[in-house]
Amino acid sequence: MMEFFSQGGYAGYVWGAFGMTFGLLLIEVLQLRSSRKTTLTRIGRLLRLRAPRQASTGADPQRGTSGPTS
Amino acid sequence: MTINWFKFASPAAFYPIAGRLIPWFSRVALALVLIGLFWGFFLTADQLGGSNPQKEYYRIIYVHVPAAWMSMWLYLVLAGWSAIGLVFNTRLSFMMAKAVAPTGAIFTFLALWTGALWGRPSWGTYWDWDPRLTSELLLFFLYIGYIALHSAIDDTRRADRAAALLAIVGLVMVPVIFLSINCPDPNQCAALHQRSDPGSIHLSILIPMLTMTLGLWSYSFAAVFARLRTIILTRESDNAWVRDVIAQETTA
Amino acid sequence: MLDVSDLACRRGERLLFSGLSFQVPAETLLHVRGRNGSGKTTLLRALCGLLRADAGSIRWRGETIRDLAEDYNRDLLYFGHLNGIKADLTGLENLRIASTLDQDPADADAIFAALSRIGLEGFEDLPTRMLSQGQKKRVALARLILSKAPLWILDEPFTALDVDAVDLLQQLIAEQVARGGSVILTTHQEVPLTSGAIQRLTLGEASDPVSSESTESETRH
Amino acid sequence: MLDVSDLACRRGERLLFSGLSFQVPAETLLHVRGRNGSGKTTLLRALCGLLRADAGSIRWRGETIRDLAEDYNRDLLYFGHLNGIKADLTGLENLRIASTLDQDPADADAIFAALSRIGLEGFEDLPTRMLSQGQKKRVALARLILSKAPLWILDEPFTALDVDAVDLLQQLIAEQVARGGSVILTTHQEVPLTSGAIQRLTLGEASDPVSSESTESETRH
Amino acid sequence: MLKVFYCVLSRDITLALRRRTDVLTTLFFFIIVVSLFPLGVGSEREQLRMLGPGVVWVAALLASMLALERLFAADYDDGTLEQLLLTGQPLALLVLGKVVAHWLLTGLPLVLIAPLVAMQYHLSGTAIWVMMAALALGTPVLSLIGAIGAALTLGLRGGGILLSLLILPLYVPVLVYGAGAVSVSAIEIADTQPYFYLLSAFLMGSALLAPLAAAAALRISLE
Amino acid sequence: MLKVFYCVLSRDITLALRRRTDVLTTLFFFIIVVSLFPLGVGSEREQLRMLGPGVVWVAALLASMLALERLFAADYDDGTLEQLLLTGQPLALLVLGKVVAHWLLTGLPLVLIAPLVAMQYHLSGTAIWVMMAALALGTPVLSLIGAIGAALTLGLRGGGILLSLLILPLYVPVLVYGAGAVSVSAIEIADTQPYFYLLSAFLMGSALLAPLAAAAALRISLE
Ligand code: HEM
Ligand SMILES: Nc1ncnc2c1ncn2[C@@H]1O[C@H](COP(=O)(O)OP(=O)(O)OP(=O)(O)O)[C@@H](O)[C@H]1O
Ligand SMILES: Nc1ncnc2c1ncn2[C@@H]1O[C@H](COP(=O)(O)OP(=O)(O)OP(=O)(O)O)[C@@H](O)[C@H]1O
Ligand SMILES: [Mg+2]
Ligand SMILES: [Mg+2]
Repeated sequence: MMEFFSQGGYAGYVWGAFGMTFGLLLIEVLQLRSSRKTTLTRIGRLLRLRAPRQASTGADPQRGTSGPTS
Repeated sequence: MTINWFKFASPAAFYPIAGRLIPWFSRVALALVLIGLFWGFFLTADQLGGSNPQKEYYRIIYVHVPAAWMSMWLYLVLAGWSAIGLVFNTRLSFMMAKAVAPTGAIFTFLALWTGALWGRPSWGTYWDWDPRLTSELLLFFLYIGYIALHSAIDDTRRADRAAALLAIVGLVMVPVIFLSINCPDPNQCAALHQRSDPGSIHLSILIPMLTMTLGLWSYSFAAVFARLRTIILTRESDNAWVRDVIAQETTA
Repeated sequence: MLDVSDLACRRGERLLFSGLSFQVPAETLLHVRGRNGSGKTTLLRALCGLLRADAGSIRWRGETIRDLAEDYNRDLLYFGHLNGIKADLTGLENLRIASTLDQDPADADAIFAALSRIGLEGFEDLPTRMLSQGQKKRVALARLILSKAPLWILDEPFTALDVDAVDLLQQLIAEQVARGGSVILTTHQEVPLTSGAIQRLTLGEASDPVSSESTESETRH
Repeated sequence: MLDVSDLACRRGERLLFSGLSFQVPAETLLHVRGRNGSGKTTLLRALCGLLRADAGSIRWRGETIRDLAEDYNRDLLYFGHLNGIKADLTGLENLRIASTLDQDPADADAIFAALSRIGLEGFEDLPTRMLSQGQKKRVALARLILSKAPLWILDEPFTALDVDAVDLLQQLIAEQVARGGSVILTTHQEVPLTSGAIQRLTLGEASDPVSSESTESETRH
Repeated sequence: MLKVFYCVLSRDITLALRRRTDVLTTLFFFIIVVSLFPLGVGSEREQLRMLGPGVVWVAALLASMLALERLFAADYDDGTLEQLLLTGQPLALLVLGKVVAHWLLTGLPLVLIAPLVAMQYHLSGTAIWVMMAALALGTPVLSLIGAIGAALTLGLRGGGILLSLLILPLYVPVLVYGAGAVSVSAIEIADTQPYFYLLSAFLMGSALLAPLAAAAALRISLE
Repeated sequence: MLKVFYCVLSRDITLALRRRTDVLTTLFFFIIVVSLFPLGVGSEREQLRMLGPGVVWVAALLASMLALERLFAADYDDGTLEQLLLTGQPLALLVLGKVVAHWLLTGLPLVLIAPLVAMQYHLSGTAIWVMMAALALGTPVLSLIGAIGAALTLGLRGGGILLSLLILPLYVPVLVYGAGAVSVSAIEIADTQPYFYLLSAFLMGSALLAPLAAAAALRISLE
């Protein structure tokens, strides 16, 4: 087991490479998840905001809709 | 039978298709990466390092080479969608291009990072100004340029078109850059990075490496589609179908 | 004659107008009205081809302006929020360059005459950076005197002008209409016109982006 | 109360005016008039202390504005040809920062109220770069609603505004005068005022740079 | 006092973060300039090691200078600078706020990224630490001195390049001692002390004087 | 056709000469950057000779890039660019006119001053000639490619530094061959031929394609 983790003395390099790779990919996945969630709630709120206002006043300020810049 | 491809070129049509594809690509990606890793770490100990075995750092090949390949491939995809967008003025192509860029940049960074970590034990330095390394670095700058330009422009349409033009100019320049760094006279420049042909790699290393490549490829599809879906939603937010989608997906 | 059909423009994520159709025949002034933010500038830039409309077509003498490209530009004189003059050049130089690029080089006399008509006698040789806001605007407007373009598109040309200059500009517009040209302009003032037809186009309320525009297009003698 | 005596300004090599003396007491509107290029902007910038006059003195409540320095600035609200708002910030943020720096931080409610009064309801959260020309100007003018400065100096505040906004601004000016403030403004339009005194100051003809200014200063109820 | 300083600081930081890439751009400019040199001069290791400190410092100078160009220019163009002058606050304080924001956004990232680019030049571990410390002391001086130049060239056409003409010579002392510290550290670490003393002295001197000078320059430029 | 080209060319040159300092500033920037290096890296002769070509080229890259930022920006800010788009002339031609004017004002002076700065680096006579020739072929390419970037970043905040991020990577081939030619000339002058062929090819390629790309970019940026 120890032998496996030490990678013949090159643990830093090997795990550094694999760690960064899967770490970054994991971060990307999480970031995609969260941005999807925030987008959904933001647009949802926007639509809800729009619907009743339209009915009552006819005015529809589409505000705060600048999208997330990647 | 003729398929109306333009039907799929509409964001509204592609949104659900992408949604259905993502789980499949994710599963395939996960499976292939796990197989590749298992194979690479537990079944190939004898062949490591080619001529001088037992150099465990050679395992970096399983992430380094796939990342390097993906970085180049994704740039082609990025420039391709950009060109299509500029010529046919289709919205989906621009969104596609925008969705590809971050993933491409990540793989480029990974190729640099893993290469550096490989270079230290193998060449004795993290970095050198070897042609291939340099061109990978420049490719990274091109990705960053695309992303920076896109986000520096508020107006979506201008951002799409300007960044697309940049991607295409970059594509024209890439071969020039690559050749120039390779020197007109190869004797002048010592290339550390071998002109490797995959044939020279031992088969038992090649197979897990290719497995990993396919896995990451599949991952890219999933990631790009996922990003594409948020982009579509943001940009089409005043269309009726988005309202239905939101209603569906927030309750679900 | 400009023929617009079914035009729609969006800025950001806001649909400013859609289904907008109108015609601007010769000898006509089209006065585009609307509250601040209702899309007047956007419409005018689309009509110039500076901005790509999201839907609809704009035709000039039967052909779309995309197809005409440079040929359309030659028939057009646009005047936007910015003056389009170089602050480091004198009024004289500015006008000479503008007319050369319009492929209708004006000689020095004509330019002098134009500048003096617009009330800048004595300022011809000053770099325009030395002029006041209204004087800069006048330099830019002197192009109208020199221009032979059949279509003028003017975005709030009256701002920063004093009463004399406003009168003169109204006169220029009337002349252009009288000699068979078309003028499209926005302004928050009224434009009295002595000859030709005035059309009015009112763009919808800015605070209600969803409502499509109300094309109250009336023709008056 | 602003007391100007014997003021002279030159721009470039041109003497714009000299020997200009006038006073702006409380509850007064001073309307500076003049042709394009007659020196209105120059005068206003000199009154703000942004530009050093060539001769004469400007006193605020008895002391020269050079001596008062920052104290004078606190009593002053200047509004120039440029809007003075950041295009990357929203209307809300712009006003919050402006009021904090004026050492009179306004709370969010007050700002919302000001913006909605000026006709920008629903646009509070947009970066101002996304607004039309007139809307940008409105954001800047919302500062007038929040301001408690006794002296307003406004350089052509009416340009680019639609009729509603012009009405509102006139009302704001009238309120400021009514509550004991002073307003100095330039505009090529007439400003009807319901209360307080209007003074008019007409600067000399620009085309005749040598003639000194003709200070036709009339006071009307 | 502090409130005003903080208001300007947070305003500028908000503005910059609204355009997140702006911050990154300075950083990447720095990285790119550093990376261009080996392409021009060849990639011999020993040579690169000698070049390293100089190149990194020159690149930091240029990056800081380029970013400076926008320090007041944006505010000038839209008239907010005029308004800042009329706020009734000590102008030097407002300037200091803007400069600090500027350094946080452009100088600090350079300090943090320095180890990475130093690796491209095969610098040793000690040299890298010394370089970071020297940059941390030196880059604020660059921002402070640069603010004077930025204020003077405000609104002039070709301001960017005129600016560089004015302030690059003033940057020379920082460059000489900053790069000197790193070069010397290769020989003996103890020798770097006088360099650091001098850099600190520069920092204190410019923190006191530069805001005043820049404020005066602003008043002149806005006349 | 030619008349229009000439009109734009002379307009831009008049404008620049009205602000004579602008032209000089690019030049001085170049000289200053080149002179900063010996301060940063020390003044050992042999080392400087090796560095020379690379440093001169990097400085030329930076100088050309900095000046580029204003290529369209000034016209954009005052609305004359909008008017140029509406003149009824092929836009690519107008762009070419502007680029040529830009090169005459910023590139050419660099070529002419090169011998002077080369001397600071103890370059030999042949090397200096080769450097001038290489600069004469290479700097127009920089202006042409740069025009695309300038058009793309028009009116964006932090444009200058974003521009550099976009185009510095694209400048690499010119840098490599330009500096390469000079370095190689130290060994054998005959070897420089392939370098010059390639530089000429770049020049022709970019003269054909860059104005078109820049014109397209301008249209996009003005939407
Ligand atoms: C265009 C991008 C790149 C591609 C396509 C690529 C591809 C490859 C391939 C196929 C190998 C395996 C060679 C073999 O053993 O036969 C390899 C090895 C290697 N690569 Fe890369 N690579 C790229 C970029 C980089 C970068 C940017 C670095 C360093 C920062 C790097 C560092 C290395 C190292 C150190 C090795 C091991 C070489 C040895 O010891 O034989 N590579 N690369
Ligand atoms: N920067 C400058 N340098 C030299 N002269 C200038 C400068 N700015 C303005 N002038 C001159 O000063 C005079 C007055 O300009 P000013 O801007 O004060 O006029 P104004 O009354 O505000 O005109 P407008 O109604 O057009 O705004 C003008 O004749 C102009 O030529
Ligand atoms: N760059 C932009 N990005 C996003 N939205 C914009 C942009 N420019 C303008 N808009 C929006 O488009 C709408 C119309 O703007 P436009 O400039 O056409 O108005 P306008 O009718 O000319 O108003 P004004 O009378 O104030 O000049 C405004 O509501 C504004 O919010
Ligand atoms: Mg408008
Ligand atoms: Mg004025």
